Amino acid sequence: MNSDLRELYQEVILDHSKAPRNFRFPEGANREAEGNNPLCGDNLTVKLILDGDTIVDIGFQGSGCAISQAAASTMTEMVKGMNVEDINKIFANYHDVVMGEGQIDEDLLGKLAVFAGVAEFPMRVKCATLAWHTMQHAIANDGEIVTTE
Amino acid sequence: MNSDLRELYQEVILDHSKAPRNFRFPEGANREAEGNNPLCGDNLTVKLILDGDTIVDIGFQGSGCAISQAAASTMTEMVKGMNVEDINKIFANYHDVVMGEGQIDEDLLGKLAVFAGVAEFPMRVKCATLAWHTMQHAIANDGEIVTTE
Amino acid sequence: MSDFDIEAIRAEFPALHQEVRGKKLVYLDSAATALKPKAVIEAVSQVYERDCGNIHRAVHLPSQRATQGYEGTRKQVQAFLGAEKSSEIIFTSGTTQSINMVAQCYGRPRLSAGDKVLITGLEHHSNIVPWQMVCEQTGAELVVAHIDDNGEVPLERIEQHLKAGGVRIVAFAHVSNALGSVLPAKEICALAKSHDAISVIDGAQAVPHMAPNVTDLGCDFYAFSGHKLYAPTGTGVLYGRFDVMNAMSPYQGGGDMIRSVTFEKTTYAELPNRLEAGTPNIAGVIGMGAALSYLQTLDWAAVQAHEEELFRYADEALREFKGLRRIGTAKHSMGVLSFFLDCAHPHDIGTIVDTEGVALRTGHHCAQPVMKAFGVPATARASLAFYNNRADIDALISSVRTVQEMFS
Amino acid sequence: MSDFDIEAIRAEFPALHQEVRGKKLVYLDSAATALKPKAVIEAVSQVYERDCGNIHRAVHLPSQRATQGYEGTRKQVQAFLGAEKSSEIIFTSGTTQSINMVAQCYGRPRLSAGDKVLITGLEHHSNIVPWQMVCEQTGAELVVAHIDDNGEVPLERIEQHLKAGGVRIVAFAHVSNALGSVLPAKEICALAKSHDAISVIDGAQAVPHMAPNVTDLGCDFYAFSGHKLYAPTGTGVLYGRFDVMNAMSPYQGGGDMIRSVTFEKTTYAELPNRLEAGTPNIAGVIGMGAALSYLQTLDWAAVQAHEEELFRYADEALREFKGLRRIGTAKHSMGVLSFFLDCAHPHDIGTIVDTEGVALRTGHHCAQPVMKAFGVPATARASLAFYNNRADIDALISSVRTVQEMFS
Ligand SMILES: Cc1ncc(COP(=O)(O)O)c(C=O)c1O
Ligand SMILES: Cc1ncc(COP(=O)(O)O)c(C=O)c1O
Repeated sequence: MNSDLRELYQEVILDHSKAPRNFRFPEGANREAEGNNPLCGDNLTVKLILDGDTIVDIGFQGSGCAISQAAASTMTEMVKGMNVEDINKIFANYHDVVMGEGQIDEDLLGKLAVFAGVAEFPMRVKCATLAWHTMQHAIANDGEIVTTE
Repeated sequence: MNSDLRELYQEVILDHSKAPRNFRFPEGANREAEGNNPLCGDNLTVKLILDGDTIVDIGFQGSGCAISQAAASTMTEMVKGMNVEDINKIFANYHDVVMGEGQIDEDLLGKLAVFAGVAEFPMRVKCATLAWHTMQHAIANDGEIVTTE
Repeated sequence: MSDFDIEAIRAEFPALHQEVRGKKLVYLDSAATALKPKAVIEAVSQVYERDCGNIHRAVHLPSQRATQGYEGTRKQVQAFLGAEKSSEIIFTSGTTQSINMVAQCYGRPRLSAGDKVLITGLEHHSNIVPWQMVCEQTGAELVVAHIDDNGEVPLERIEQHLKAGGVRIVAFAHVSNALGSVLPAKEICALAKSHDAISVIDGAQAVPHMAPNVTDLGCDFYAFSGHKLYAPTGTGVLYGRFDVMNAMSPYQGGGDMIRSVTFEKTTYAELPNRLEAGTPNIAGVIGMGAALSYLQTLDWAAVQAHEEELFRYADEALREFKGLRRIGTAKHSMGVLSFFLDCAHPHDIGTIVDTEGVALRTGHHCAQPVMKAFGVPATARASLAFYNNRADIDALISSVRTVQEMFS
Repeated sequence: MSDFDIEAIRAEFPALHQEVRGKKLVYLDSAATALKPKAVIEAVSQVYERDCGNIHRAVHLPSQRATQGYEGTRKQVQAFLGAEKSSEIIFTSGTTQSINMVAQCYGRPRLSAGDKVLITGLEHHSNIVPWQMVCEQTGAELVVAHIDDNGEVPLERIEQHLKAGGVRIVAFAHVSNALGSVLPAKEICALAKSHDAISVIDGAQAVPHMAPNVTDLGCDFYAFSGHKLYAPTGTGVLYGRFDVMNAMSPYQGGGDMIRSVTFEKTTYAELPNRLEAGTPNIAGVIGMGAALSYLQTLDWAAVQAHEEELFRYADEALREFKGLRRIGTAKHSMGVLSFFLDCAHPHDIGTIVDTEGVALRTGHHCAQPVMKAFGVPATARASLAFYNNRADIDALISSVRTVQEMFS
């Protein structure tokens, strides 16, 4: 099998895609947003509890490819308990990495480093970022449906 | 100068184009039609006196390229006094010749044989046939404006 | 298949002979856009290298050559479709524009509240949205003859709608791009006619596999895209029965579609010019002529036998594949094989097989209602052309196996 | 002209190196359609030989390459026009479609009786007829700022119409295709803006000679054709200022222009996709990108100096020609030299010079009102591009002399 492909579909990603974490809506969520990737039919809803600047709880539901499911799953694990400023820093680096436009900052990304393989597959960048964009809209509470088209 | 070109712009044609014959409308005309060639802006009106099957008099006015003017001029000279059936025979051969699809029948065409050179210039066929088509519509009295587009 | 030398045919298609990610390209996406034979590529180059001229308007030789090539293609398309007159052939930029033209120029001035436009449940967005737009503009209603579980459109469902009354236009795909189903076009046209509706056939997926005869089909309009017929992008055709199309208002205003223009009054040219405003895709259309000439050199009986055999081979291989669901199982199908894996999302399938050189299409195939009908977000779709062979299918199956291994 | 090696440039245009009727081609019809440099021809071939794929929808590599090429051209056009966002660039099939799109999608829903559309007296039919059509559809009135004897449109005539009130749209050519007049585009746009009208520029004859900056011009829409910009046929551009264009309804329905489709409700995609329904002219657009890349390799100051010098040379030669009347003598002119012989009809001129290898355009140039204004049925027109040289002009003059000898 192609080595780029092995990079893309790492164990962690396959595992998260098959058994996504936080695949549920937190009770008492006060923010939510919906995201679509019309190209491949990914769609998901993110709901979260924002307390001041901190995401106290977060979950998602929806369907999509392995990359988009794993991205949503790992994202929810990562950001739970974090404040928005730190989250934005992580996403900034994550975004650069999957776009192939920046180096991994291991301290920031931690487990998310497994998404580095996406950079070799430009058509899959949207899958890896859909959940993140959707979460940002939930935080901003702007009521927009995110679409990556 | 190119020999095809000399064939096209023969003395007879240049002469008729510079001094078109029957460039007037016959008094008491009972048939008329208008013809246009939008491609090059030729336009002319043919009026004639049809008595039974015979064209007793015919004339034209209008403006256009040398080929279209000469064609109209030689046509009016040729058909004056002829009956429609004979005219149709002449036009059939003339048409074939300028389209490059048939041999000249000298007996039919007479002086019109000078238009044989048109066959080498497909874009000019319409110029050579506009007056003839217009005359046919005048005879048919169908009130249509002829256009060669 | 004695008359059919697949290797000789493949040699004519340069794109087949490239490596993709280190593997030989296996092109199974011809329904999206077909590969082009050398003859087409060369015809396009020749226009740009030699027959540099706009058409219809100049007396110089390069322009005359371009005009002859362009109008020559019109005659070839007329022959290909079995149309009565060459003026029934309009060049467009593709199926999408062809259908929009009918909706706007035929439909918009004629439809009003109480009228209906009938389409089927398997249409491409290009044969849905233009009708939705004109219905919104006119107050007419869009009604749908839905598909059954095999992806067929039973004739009774069409008839039912027609019997209910008010249907003025019946628009349907000859062959479905998402399912491969072949619709009984001749029967549908006859039904439409007997209920005083005009028929519009979206032939985008039919023409790559057959030469439809519009006179025999009895349709009023037939639309297709050049780029799916082995011809250049940016080309398409609208056939319209003369009487019907001649009554249509112009689609766009501009050069070449007029008889005379003054600021006070403009009169329009005859068909086909009236519906072809502006400088068309001259090199593209001449390339389409080259594609039709190329197709004429083939033995079509042999080509069709080869395609059918290959389709059956692929269909059986996919059906035997455990954990794979074939979608679109109409009795009469061609060209397209859609499927779904239990273990993997179509988008992942697409990426993984691409790394093995296999070009598949994954997604909704611009047919979201079909996806909805089958309850899937997307499918993977292999589509065939006569230049495919068994090795292509074997590569497909092997690459799908890789996907499955990865996800289980 | 030290930086400008005309022979090196001519070597890049294969069509220049052919014989026509036994003579070397002298191409003076670039305003009808421009010749293509090798880089464009090769870019088109490469799409068909390698990057065989439809765009936007597939994950396989050929499709990705095609998508990157297509979207890359959008960014190049954005830079070429100085537009703020790449989503302000819509690919069309040509200027004609671009203008029709504005008339139908911006004009039609907004115009009504009492409103006016202002054009000028030197417009190409493509910038007349679409406005006549939308005026007929909406009850709006078409008004015209007429040309003077030199073929200029005095600003006061535009201002007069605007002051009279009711003008919602001002549409005008940047450069006239029949006369060569350059209009004061920036001033007209400012006038339009100050009277709350939107401005639409037909840039078909401007872009081959300059890179217009839409931000500097202050226009709302700018339209041009690829085939006149050394790019493939069947391509064009509509630039629209984001806020204005974003409020427009879609032009055509189909694939790629939707966000989601159900039979009950369809929602549309964002710009630019919303206005690009169906499979576009992928290879053509990628070829346009190659044309823009090629143009970038040239020293534009030198190119423009060369063009101006050549224009002056040709203009003087024609003016000195006895029995010849130059038509279109605006102070600021470029690219196009129209004329009329006392002794010969333009159609005869065209045929005769063609036999000497000189490709001229003769006719009304899709600008019948201009012909009427000058009281001629047609003109002969020589049009220039940067690959022309003095020898071309000398050949023109000598062939016109042949015409004159023949007819006197
Ligand atoms: C000034 C002008 N506008 C519009 C057009 C129409 O362009 P196209 O035929 O490429 O749509 C032309 C070219 O013919 C032109 O010269
Ligand atoms: C059945 C069908 N109809 C219409 C279309 C639209 O064709 P195009 O995008 O070439 O306009 C397609 C192809 O995408 C198709 O498969």
